[in-house]
Amino acid sequence: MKEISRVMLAKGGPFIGLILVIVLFSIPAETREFFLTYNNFKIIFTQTVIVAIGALGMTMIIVSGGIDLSVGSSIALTSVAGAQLIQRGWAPIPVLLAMVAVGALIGLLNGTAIAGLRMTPFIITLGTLGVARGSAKWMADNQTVNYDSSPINGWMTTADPFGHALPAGVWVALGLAVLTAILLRKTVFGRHVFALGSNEATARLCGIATTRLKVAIYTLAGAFFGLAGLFQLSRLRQGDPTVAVGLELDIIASVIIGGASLSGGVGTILGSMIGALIMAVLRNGSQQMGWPTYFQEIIIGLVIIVAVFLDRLRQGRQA
Amino acid sequence: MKEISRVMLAKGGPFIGLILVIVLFSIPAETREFFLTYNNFKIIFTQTVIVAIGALGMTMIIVSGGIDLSVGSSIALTSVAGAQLIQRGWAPIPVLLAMVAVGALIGLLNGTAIAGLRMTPFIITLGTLGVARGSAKWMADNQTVNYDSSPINGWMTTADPFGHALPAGVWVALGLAVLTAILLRKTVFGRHVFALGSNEATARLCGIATTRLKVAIYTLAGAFFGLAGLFQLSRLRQGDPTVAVGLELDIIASVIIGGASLSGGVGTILGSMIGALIMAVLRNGSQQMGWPTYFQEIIIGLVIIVAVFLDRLRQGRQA
Amino acid sequence: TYQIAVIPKGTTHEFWKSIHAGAHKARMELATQGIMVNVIWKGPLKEDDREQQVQVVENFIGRRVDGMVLAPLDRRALVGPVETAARGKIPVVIIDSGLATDKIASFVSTDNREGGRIAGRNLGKLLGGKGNVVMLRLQVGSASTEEREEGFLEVMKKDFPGIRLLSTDQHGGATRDTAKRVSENLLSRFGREVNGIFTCNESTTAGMLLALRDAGLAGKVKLVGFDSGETLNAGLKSGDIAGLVVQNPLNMGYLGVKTVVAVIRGEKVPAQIDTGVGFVTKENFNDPAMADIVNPPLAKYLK
Amino acid sequence: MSDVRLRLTAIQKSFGATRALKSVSLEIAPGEVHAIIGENGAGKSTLMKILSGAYGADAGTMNLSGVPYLPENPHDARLKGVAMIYQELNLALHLSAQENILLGAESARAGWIDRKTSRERAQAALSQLGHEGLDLDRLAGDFSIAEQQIIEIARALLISPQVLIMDEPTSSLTQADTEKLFATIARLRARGVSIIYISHFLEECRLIADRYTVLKDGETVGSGEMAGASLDHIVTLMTGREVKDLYPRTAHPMGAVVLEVKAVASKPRLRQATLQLRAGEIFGLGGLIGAGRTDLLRAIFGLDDLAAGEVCILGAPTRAVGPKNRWGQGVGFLSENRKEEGLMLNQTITDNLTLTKLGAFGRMGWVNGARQEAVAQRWVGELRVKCRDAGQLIGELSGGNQQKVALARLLEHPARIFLLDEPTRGIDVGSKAQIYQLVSELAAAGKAVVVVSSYLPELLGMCDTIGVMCRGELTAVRPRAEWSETEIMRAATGSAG
Ligand SMILES: Nc1ncnc2c1ncn2[C@@H]1O[C@H](COP(=O)(O)OP(=O)(O)OP(=O)(O)O)[C@@H](O)[C@H]1O
Ligand SMILES: Nc1ncnc2c1ncn2[C@@H]1O[C@H](COP(=O)(O)OP(=O)(O)OP(=O)(O)O)[C@@H](O)[C@H]1O
Ligand SMILES: [Mg+2]
Ligand SMILES: [Mg+2]
Repeated sequence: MKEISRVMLAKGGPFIGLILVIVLFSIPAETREFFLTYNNFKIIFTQTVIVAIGALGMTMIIVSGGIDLSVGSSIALTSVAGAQLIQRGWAPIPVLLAMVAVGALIGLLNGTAIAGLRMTPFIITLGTLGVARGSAKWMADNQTVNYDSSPINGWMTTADPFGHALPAGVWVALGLAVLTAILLRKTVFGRHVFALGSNEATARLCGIATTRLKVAIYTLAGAFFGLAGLFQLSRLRQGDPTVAVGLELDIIASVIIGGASLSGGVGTILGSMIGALIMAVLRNGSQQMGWPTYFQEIIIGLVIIVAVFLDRLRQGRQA
Repeated sequence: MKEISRVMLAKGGPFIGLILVIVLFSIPAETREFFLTYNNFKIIFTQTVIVAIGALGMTMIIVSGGIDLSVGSSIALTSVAGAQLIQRGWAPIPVLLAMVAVGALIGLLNGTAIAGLRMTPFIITLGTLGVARGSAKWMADNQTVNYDSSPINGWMTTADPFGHALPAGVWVALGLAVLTAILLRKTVFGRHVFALGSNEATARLCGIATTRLKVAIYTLAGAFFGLAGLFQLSRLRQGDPTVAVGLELDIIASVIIGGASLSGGVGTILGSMIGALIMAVLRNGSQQMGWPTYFQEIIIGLVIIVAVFLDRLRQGRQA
Repeated sequence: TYQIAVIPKGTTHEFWKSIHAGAHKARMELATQGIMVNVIWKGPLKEDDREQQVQVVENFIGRRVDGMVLAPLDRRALVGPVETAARGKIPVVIIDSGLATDKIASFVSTDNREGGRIAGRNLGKLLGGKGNVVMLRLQVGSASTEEREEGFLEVMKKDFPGIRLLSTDQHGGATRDTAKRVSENLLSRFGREVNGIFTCNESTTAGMLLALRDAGLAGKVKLVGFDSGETLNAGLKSGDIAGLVVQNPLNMGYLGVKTVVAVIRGEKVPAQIDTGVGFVTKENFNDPAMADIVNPPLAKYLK
Repeated sequence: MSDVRLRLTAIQKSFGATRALKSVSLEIAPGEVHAIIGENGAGKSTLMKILSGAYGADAGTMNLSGVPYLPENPHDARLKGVAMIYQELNLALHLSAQENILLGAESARAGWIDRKTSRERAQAALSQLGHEGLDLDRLAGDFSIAEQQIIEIARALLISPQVLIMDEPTSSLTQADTEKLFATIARLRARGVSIIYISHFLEECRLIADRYTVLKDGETVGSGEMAGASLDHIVTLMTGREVKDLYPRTAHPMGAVVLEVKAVASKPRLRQATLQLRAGEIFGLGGLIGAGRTDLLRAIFGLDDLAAGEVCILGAPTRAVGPKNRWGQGVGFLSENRKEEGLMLNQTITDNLTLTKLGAFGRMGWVNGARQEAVAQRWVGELRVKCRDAGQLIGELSGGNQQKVALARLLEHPARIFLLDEPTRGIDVGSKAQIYQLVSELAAAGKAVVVVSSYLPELLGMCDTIGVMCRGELTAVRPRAEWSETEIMRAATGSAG
């Protein structure tokens, strides 16, 4: 019972938020028939994939008490790298692995600088944000990287837009979400991530190798960001060095709306996924309603503040 | 003597950086004759004005241990508001005052939420970022706001482009920089800002009304952002709700390059101004050299990391 | 009622306002024929973000609109969603800027390459066949402006060997602010030697105009731009802009909607429709023939 | 002793200029409970942290069960059978009780946490403590301090240690929990576990310890069988020192009552305190760590909200609370925790020294830097603060010198009532006398002073009246003449009467 009420408190907020948002858009009869359809949700899920996969990595980082501002740039860089490999005739699976590796490499650099030089994650990743973005444009020679065709192009779309099949990307995101949730909940690694974010000194005294752990977290998260880059590539069918500018803020917002705390030690994968979905539903729904784009921006901004305010109330209760 | 060497350590870094960057671009004979001219520096100064004025407010915030991500949006919002007032026939000075007031109002909201609800500045201002940007687009009806003509248009340019006069905006930025430096160095308010950022618990214990102080800091900084919006308006001669996206990162980077620390209590106006200049010179110079834009991004990213690493070494030395 | 989505590249340029007006012109005209059309106007959230435009198109597929009129931000990035729409039997008419797929109902646009050529010929003539020229590009991947740029360069190289091209590889970016900064820095470098400038759309022209004025070069350097708008028209009248290649965006929006409705109703439409370009200068600015283009009656159609 | 589980020989440890341990030797047998006794700062915690692998020793050798023992880190020490309960609580508050108990020693197969085994092990550890009822799934942050302490102890027991170190485990436990803990200790002893037990509650030590060692200023000054030792003897070993000439006194007649504290209580530890302070009086507060002395000062100063009672300043109950108002009402406070709540480490001496009265260095919000600097220079000279000049950053000073600056800030402030929490912590003997002189002069000038100190000679040497706090209550307030060190110690450990 207590377990359940604890889960409700921790995840109920975002979940109720999601339901609320969906109900909101289902009320007007004129949009309901479009909005509340399997097909529309198929589109929403597909649009959530990139933010969701990014949020998997970001959840780990934020739970461990860190932050990563370089996600958008990492996605751009890996998508360019991937496009160039496809140009050279690489097969999909090697391209996938290479892109994940590139993302992990950026994460490794971030993690090493943060843990090794003991510098604040905010500033290191602000630097990486510029370096990775610039490198992406450099590699792409300041242009989009186009290739003839690749099976990767089909991973974010389905043959029949009104059929029932979901694109591969959605399944991958779902599968990874489950795996990451298990990783965080059920393994020693995950337990240590929470301990690190909750109380770094205690983690060290209890024998956790905090430096190595941080490097591992940023590297693993980087791998996720590389994968997000792959799906970005698949969506645009080109490597675009200017893509995903500011996406880090969307991703961070998803994680925060999902109940994680920027001071570390708190956060769930399920919450972050719901956070990402809330934002995608808000975007899709307000378009279906014919609301202007600025409405979405205002609402998402307010949702962030309110979500965190509720979070603070919750924490206040605990203390 | 010791004082001087301390100042050199604290501010020498950025200053040497600026000199280095200028020398770098002055070496190639082909660009030297264009780059190292009074007129080119006039352009650089003019291009620095908006970031510089933003950096004045941001320096106060960062010295006090906070952060503000909503600057770019605030600038867009105030520039739209200003353009609409001009449309209605307001005279320049009332427009100026109104824009500063709008900026201050956004700051007041940020400050109240941060201090009153005790929420982290990062998340509050991330929310405001969306809300202000959306509101700007809303007010502008998702279009640029054009007006016939206004004396404000002349504030960021001079009658004779090859004359020696500098645009009004440069003088205003310069004057405000001096005033803000004095405010931070010589007044009770300024010393309290440092105390707050250095150790909030100590500040409270020593009788500083920290809540009120925070609200004051964000409000004053907001007024600066409103003024930056005015000069943005003057430059574009139109209110553009999509302007200055991501400018907050440039501004934060300037302040950090200038020697401020995100953990608070450290930072100088002179340093931040030099930081802003370094970035403008990097942009201008690399364009003169015909370098691609990605080079600038990479270099600025590296400059941030290196600057902060040196900062950490300096702090490490103290401990 | 047919639900027709019209998706511009952005919403803040005046060029798109004309397209919007044109779409409504078509709606009104069709209504008189008893064909009811609902125009849904929606730009991407971030103006130069391909991913955002992809999402907008997808959401309209989800909404099952009857047809779409799209000005793609990128000739390839939008291929995916447009092909998806085609598979879902939603016709898409492409306007303004090309798309690298044959799954479209029709392509309604200016002949951009020809527009670039016109700009080149006129600038060459204005300079008397000699001098130094700078060309400012918009951004990578935008098909319409790239064709203009190519057309311009083609004419310059072929017909005007006496003209030297100082800089042709800088991108002004999507907003007036970025364009102005790049222009300033270019003028700081080349301001003393440049005689003529070509800019390839509204925002780069506006940015360059502001930079020229600030540098005291307005009127001295021949600026040939593309598109019209309040700021640009004023520049033309004051002599700061030598000439503008103008498209007919009103007509583009109009024909876009008309075409897509025709497709929905099972009529045959041509694969490519040219909406025409012209060249305005101070002299012919007040010609009645130009009036609809340089001063489109926006108010008449937009409420 | 023939059978030795753990032997420490001539252990030394310095932190920068501070010699925390000069030379400490210790021997403990299996199944022995060994009490380590000493004043605050004697080096007990440092010694134990060396034992548990949190610090490395500068010199000396350690032997565990006959083999050299050199733990690389706390994890390594736990693997070798040495577990420690730290003086400061060490919990990840966002994790559950079970997760905290198992932290760093999770039951896992190939990286996967084995829930069932984990639960059983955590449950077993708690059962040993007689707390099998504790909800394993609740977040650590939701427990009371006492329960959190139980969780920490359970974590230490988890690995079935050969040597178990407890650094003041009972400072936050209730009487009942303490008894349960003692039962556990008895059981562990019977199983042959060696227990090192640090506590300021001497009665406790006598109750459970077999042997004791007294540390003083980083050296072993005595050890022996607990059974034969008298408490007075141990207290003398701990504290005994000449005091006479260290405490210069200036005659200071007492005036009217300026501060009245009526049955005040506040969270977390202050249960009830009543006192009266007169102008010209120096009031000393004695007691052990966690006795609530700091809480009392914080409550008076308005830093914490009152749970009960009332504070009257100059005869009137005060409505306006909070530090800002207190400074305005002429009350000044020196925090015991200078790093977290006293100094701005990355600011200059001048800025630190003048923070409370910046407005006085100029008019209308301006700060006259020259006058500020002059005041700082004067104090730097007077208190012989070792520094380059008043513009040096505080963080670059030694701890004692930092403390001098914090104190100088208060002395410079034109206050009527001074609340000093451990004012001489970390200050060298020579300067101490000078500070006593200054405090005495304050009193002579009609100011009222409350001094919290854990250093008994200081209390006895400088105060007119002394109150002793014990577990959150101000129990005994008497004129100085009626106190002796042993008396205070007895009152503080709750063994008076
Ligand atoms: N990390 C540190 N850096 C500098 N000095 C330290 C550090 N830790 C302890 N010290 C100093 O070492 C000395 C011994 O400290 P220790 O904590 O061992 O005392 P203790 O006997 O445990 O006292 P208490 O009864 O208060 O727990 C003290 O003077 C203290 O100031
Ligand atoms: N069980 C505990 N858990 C956490 N912190 C504790 C505990 N016991 C004592 N402390 C810390 O010790 C400090 C002193 O506690 P308190 O103010 O109640 O007693 P005190 O008599 O002033 O002690 P001191 O001798 O240190 O001045 C507090 O700041 C508190 O943080
Ligand atoms: Mg200790
Ligand atoms: Mg205390």
